[in-house]
Parts: sequence; structure tokens; C-alpha cells
Amino acid sequence: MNPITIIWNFLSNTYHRLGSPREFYTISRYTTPVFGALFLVLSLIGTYFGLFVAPADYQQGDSFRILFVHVPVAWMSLFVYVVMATAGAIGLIWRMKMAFVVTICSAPIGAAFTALALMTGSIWGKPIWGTYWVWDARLTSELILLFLYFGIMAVYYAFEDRKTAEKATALLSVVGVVIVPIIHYSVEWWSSLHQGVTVFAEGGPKMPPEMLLPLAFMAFGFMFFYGYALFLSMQNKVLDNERKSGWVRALVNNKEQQS
Amino acid sequence: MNWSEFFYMGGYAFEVWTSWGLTLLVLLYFVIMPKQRNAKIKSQIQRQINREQRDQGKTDS
Amino acid sequence: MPNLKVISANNLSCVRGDNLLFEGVSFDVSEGQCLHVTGPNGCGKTSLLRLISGINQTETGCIKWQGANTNDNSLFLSECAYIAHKEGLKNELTAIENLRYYQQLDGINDELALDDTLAKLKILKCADLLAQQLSFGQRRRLSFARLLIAEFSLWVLDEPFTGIDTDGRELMESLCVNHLKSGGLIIMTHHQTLLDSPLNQYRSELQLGQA
Amino acid sequence: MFRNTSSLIQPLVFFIIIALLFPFSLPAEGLLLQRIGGGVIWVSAVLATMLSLESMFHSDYQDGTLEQMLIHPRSLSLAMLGKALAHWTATGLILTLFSPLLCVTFNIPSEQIWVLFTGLLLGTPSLTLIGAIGAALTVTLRRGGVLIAIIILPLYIPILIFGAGMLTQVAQGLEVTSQLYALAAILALSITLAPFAIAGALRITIN
Repeated sequence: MNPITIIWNFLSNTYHRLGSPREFYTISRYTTPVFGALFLVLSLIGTYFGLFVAPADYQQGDSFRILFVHVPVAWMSLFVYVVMATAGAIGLIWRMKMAFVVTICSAPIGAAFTALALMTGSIWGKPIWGTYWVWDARLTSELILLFLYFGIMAVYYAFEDRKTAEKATALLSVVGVVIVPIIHYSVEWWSSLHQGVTVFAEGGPKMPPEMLLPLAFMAFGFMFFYGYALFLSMQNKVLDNERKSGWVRALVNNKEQQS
Repeated sequence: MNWSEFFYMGGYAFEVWTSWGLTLLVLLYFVIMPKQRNAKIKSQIQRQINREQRDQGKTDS
Repeated sequence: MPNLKVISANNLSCVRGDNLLFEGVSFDVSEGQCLHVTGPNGCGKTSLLRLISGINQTETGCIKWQGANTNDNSLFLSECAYIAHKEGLKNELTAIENLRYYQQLDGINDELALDDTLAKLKILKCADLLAQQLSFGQRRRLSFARLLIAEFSLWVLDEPFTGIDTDGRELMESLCVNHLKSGGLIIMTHHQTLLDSPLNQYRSELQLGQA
Repeated sequence: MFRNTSSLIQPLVFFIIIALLFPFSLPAEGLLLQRIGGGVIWVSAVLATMLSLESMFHSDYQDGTLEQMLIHPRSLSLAMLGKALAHWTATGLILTLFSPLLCVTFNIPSEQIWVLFTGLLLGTPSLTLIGAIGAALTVTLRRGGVLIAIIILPLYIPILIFGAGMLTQVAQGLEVTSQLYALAAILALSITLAPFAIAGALRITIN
């Protein structure tokens, strides 16, 4: 058997196992702590290098240290959106139950990342621009992204029937992901009309390695955090959705008897 | 390295620590909230099972 | 017989919220047969009809028309007519305009056939009244008229005999019998017995929701 | 043939009233209105389109004709494209035709009126098509109006930016061809993709 076949078999096996709520629950009980631990290790290293080792920026002084939370969080806000929409598309096309759970559980996390990116961005903006808010292209697109997340969450909670809600949410997230690039370009063009805005200079064109290193650690750390938080929330959703099934009841009952 | 100097952050203490603090709060929320919810859902299901068992006992007798 | 029209369902189920309405429902209906779906309120009769007619997608099992899956099957859709509680009539249009709309959707343009159909259902005198001016029974008859304007083989009828007078019921029963005699299929719900109805001899029963 | 004339007039009246609220809420400077008038008209058009969306599928859903469309052998997405364009002629097109009149009351110079008119003509069909996705998603909900706004307004931003931005460009004496192309591209994209999303949304929500 050649290695590609082995990898393919492994992937398709994982896909099918993750597609079943019960299998997902079993697997996630092992993977979730691993994600949590990876997040802790990576973000602690990143924090150490970011706050203690990296020298102060020659222009922005120590305020640039906001970058180590702001930039990863801003990246994640988009990353989560893409994951959410991809999962939504998978759910709609292949009718995969667990894909909808990914979509629905991602939305609040993505919204929180987006809100964080906005808040840290405007706090950082105060010393740099002299004001909390400027109609900068990136901040504005991020704000619109936040409203897209709100819309997606609102749709999910508007429907009484869970399956309808899941599919409607998935459809809206797919529609959103088509429009996000258009929003991005339109906002960029629009902000170029508003002259006089100082454009973010993130430590010059080339980032020195002592800044890049902690940023990379933090970025990967946040990615694992997303995995960790997503799995925690998906476990709850699965328990809630499948509360009438035998395996959930057995699981709860066993826990009770052990304690 | 001097700790008070570290917390002073070259005069940007407020900006840096609110940003990092807010991030930490949000991260904590997404860890603590699901864990609490998990316990809640499980106890709900447990109560449901207990109710059904009691109900069954009644109909049997 | 290769051309015998038959609809067969296998292992259908319906879940609403957390409630399982029915599962493992299977049946076969072929030419000249009428499937009578019975069961208490809320047992999923209407949901079953909506699955059959293709408004809702099947979660489990499948429905086959002439051996082919009915999902996105335009041959099936063009041969199946579904008459629901909601009559599918536009209030702002007259009776004949409503009927003409459906006729033209099916690509036919035959003014005479419209009049004939209305006459068959004895509502020709209402032809130029707005649908909102019709009585409930007249609206039922008008929605029934839709079955006759194109060549549908399978009629899916949700409580066709409610809200109409005895005369109307007899009329509709005779239309159904004619349809069955000419090789049509009917799947219907009706909360009362059909034992004393002329449909009885074509009838087979599917009971939902026996606990 | 319009049997329901009130639904034809309501969005138009709403459009004009919103636009006329602005002069009352702004300082009395003729120049200010002239400068922001185009943006005001665009915002009013967006709001008027959005208001009309809730009723787009509502009566069809209530009387059961929408279900019948769902199970008709003809393509649902094509039917929805037709439906959206018909809806547009009764809302967006009429707003566009009336917009020069509002421009006159705002003292907008005539070369800008043309730009605004063309922009609305290209932009409002996209507004209706994208909005119809939201209308289809919320058709079964009893209180869908606010939800439509939350879903749809963020998606309207690019159209608003290019449409209103053209006026700023013209006022500065710059070319607007690239924005016109952008609006046309968005329209082409909405015509090709939105009908599928509308049809998909209806199949999901109607059950």
C-alpha cells in the first residue's frame, strides 16, 4: 500500500468518525485537553518573549506590545469565519450533522475574537492616532465582520426547529463568505477617499525576528485555543442535541455512579 | 529587570494591560462557561432519567 | 408490466424538534390504488404528505417513483399534485385567473379547458369573482380544480373532504374514483372513516402513530 | 397588472419621507444638504428596499402558492430570479425614477443627478436580490423584520460605498467609471448567485 492511500484512508476514516456525534464525543475527550495544553505552552512562550524579551519599538515604545494579542486575534476573527462557512457548506452539501455543530459553535467564538480585535485595536489607536476610533479600512471591515457574526447568531436563535436553524445559519455563513472579499475591497477603496488618516505602521515594513517570533507563537497558540474552545462548546451542543439517545444517557448515568 | 518598570510599560501601562487583560478575560470566559454548561446539561439529563425511572416504578407497582 | 406507475416509500421517518413523529414508514401504491393515511392529530400525517410531494426532504429512507428517487426528479414533480390546507390561491386574482396561472405554469394555454374544469366542480358561476370573495367550500373546490388542468397521475390530498358540503364531497369522491379508474394514484389523509365511501374499494390504509 | 397598489406606493412614500427627514435634522445650510444629499438618498433607498423585503414572500407563504412553486418541476431559482426582478420593478426601479426629484429639492447639481440615477439603477437590483435571501430565510418567522435588517444591512455596505462614493468623486471632478464597473460586477454576481441562495433558503425554511 502506498503512503498516499494510507493517508487517504486515515483521513476518510477520521472524517466518518468525526461525522458521528458519538464518535466525535469520544475522540474530543482526548483531543480537547491536548489543544488546551498546546495553547497554554505556545501562548506562555509567546507572552514571555513578547512582554519580557522583545525590545521596545523605536517609534511606539512599549505600546506595540498590544500587537501580540491584537494581531493574532484579528487573524483568528477571519480564520474562524472561513472555518465556519466551510463547515456550513460541508453540512449543506453532504448533510453532515457535525459540520453544522462546528458552524454554530464557531460563531460566538469568532464574534468574541472580532470584538477583541476591535477593542484592542482602538485602545492601541489612542496613543498612536490620538483617538480611539478612526475610519481606517481594517477597523471598519472588522466592525462589519462583527455584524455579520451577530446576524449569523441571530438567525440561529430565531428558529424554533433546530434543524431548520442549523441549515439557515449555514446558508447565511456561506452567503457571507462570498461577500466578505467584496466588503473588504469596497472598504479599502472607501477609506482611500478619506485622506488624512494615518495608516497603521506595524513596526515598519520588515518585522524584526524578536517581534516575529513571539507573534508566531501567539498566533499558533490562539489557533489551538480556538480548537480547544470550539471542542468544549461542541461537546455541550452534542450532549444537548442527543440528550434522548442511549449513549448520552449511559454516559451521564455512569458518571453519576462513579462519583 | 525591574518589576515596577515592567508594569509601567514605558508609560503605556493602561493601554497594554487593558488589552492583555481583556483578551485574558475573553479566553477565560470561553473555558469556564462551557464547563459550567456541561455540568448543567449533564445534571438536567440525570434528573430526566431519574424522573423516568420513578415514573416506571409507579406504573409497575 | 414496465409502464405500471408505482410510488414506493421505504423506511421514512419524521422528527419535529425533539419529538419523533414516526419512523420506519414504508408503503407501495400503484395504479388505481388509494392510500388512506390515518392517525390521531399531530401524528405526522401532513408531514408525511409533504415528504411525499417533495416539499420536505427525507431524513432517512427514500421515496421512489417508477424506481427512480423522487428528489429533484422533474418527471415525478410534473406528475404529482399536492393539495394542502393552504389552497395556493391568490386573493387578488379571480377564480379563473388563479386556475389560468397554474395552467400556464405547466405550459398549457387552453381557455376552454379552464371553463370545463370550473363547470365540473360546479363553480363556473364564480369564475370572475376574486378568490377572497369565495366561500371556504368554493375555495376548496377551486383548489381541487387544479388537479384536473394537467395530467397528474399522483394526487396527494391533505384532508380533501373537510369544509365542504355533502354535495361537494360526493362530487370530489366521484372525481377521485374517476381518477383511480383511469389509472391514477391517490394518497390522502382523512380523519373520518372512508368505509361508506365509494373510494373504499380502492383503499388501503396506513396507520401512523400507534403507540 | 398590479392588483395591490398600496404595496406599490408604500416603499416610494417611505423613501421620500426618510430623505425629507434629513433637512429637518441638519443645520440649515444649503451647501451642506447639497453635499450630503446623494448619500442621504442612497441610505433612504437602502432602507426603503429593506422595508419592502418583509412582504416579498409573505403573502405567497401564507396562501400556499410558495409551496406549490417549491414542488413545481420548473427551476425554483429561475422563478426566484423572476420574482426578485418583478419586486425590483415595483420598488427599486420606482425609487430610482423618483430620485431626480429629490435631488432637485436638495439642490444637487445636474451632472451629479445623472451619476446618482445611474448608480441607483445599477445598485437597487442587487439590493433586492441580496435582500431576497434574507427575506427567504425569515419568511416563516412571525417577527422577521428586525432580523432581516440585521442579516442584510452589513451585506449592503459595498453597494452603498460604491454608489454614494461616486457622488463624492464627481463632486471632486473625478472619473466614476471604476465604481460603475464595480456596481455592475456586483449586479452580475447577484443575478448569477443570489437566485440559488434564495431557492436554497426557501427549501430550508419552509417545512
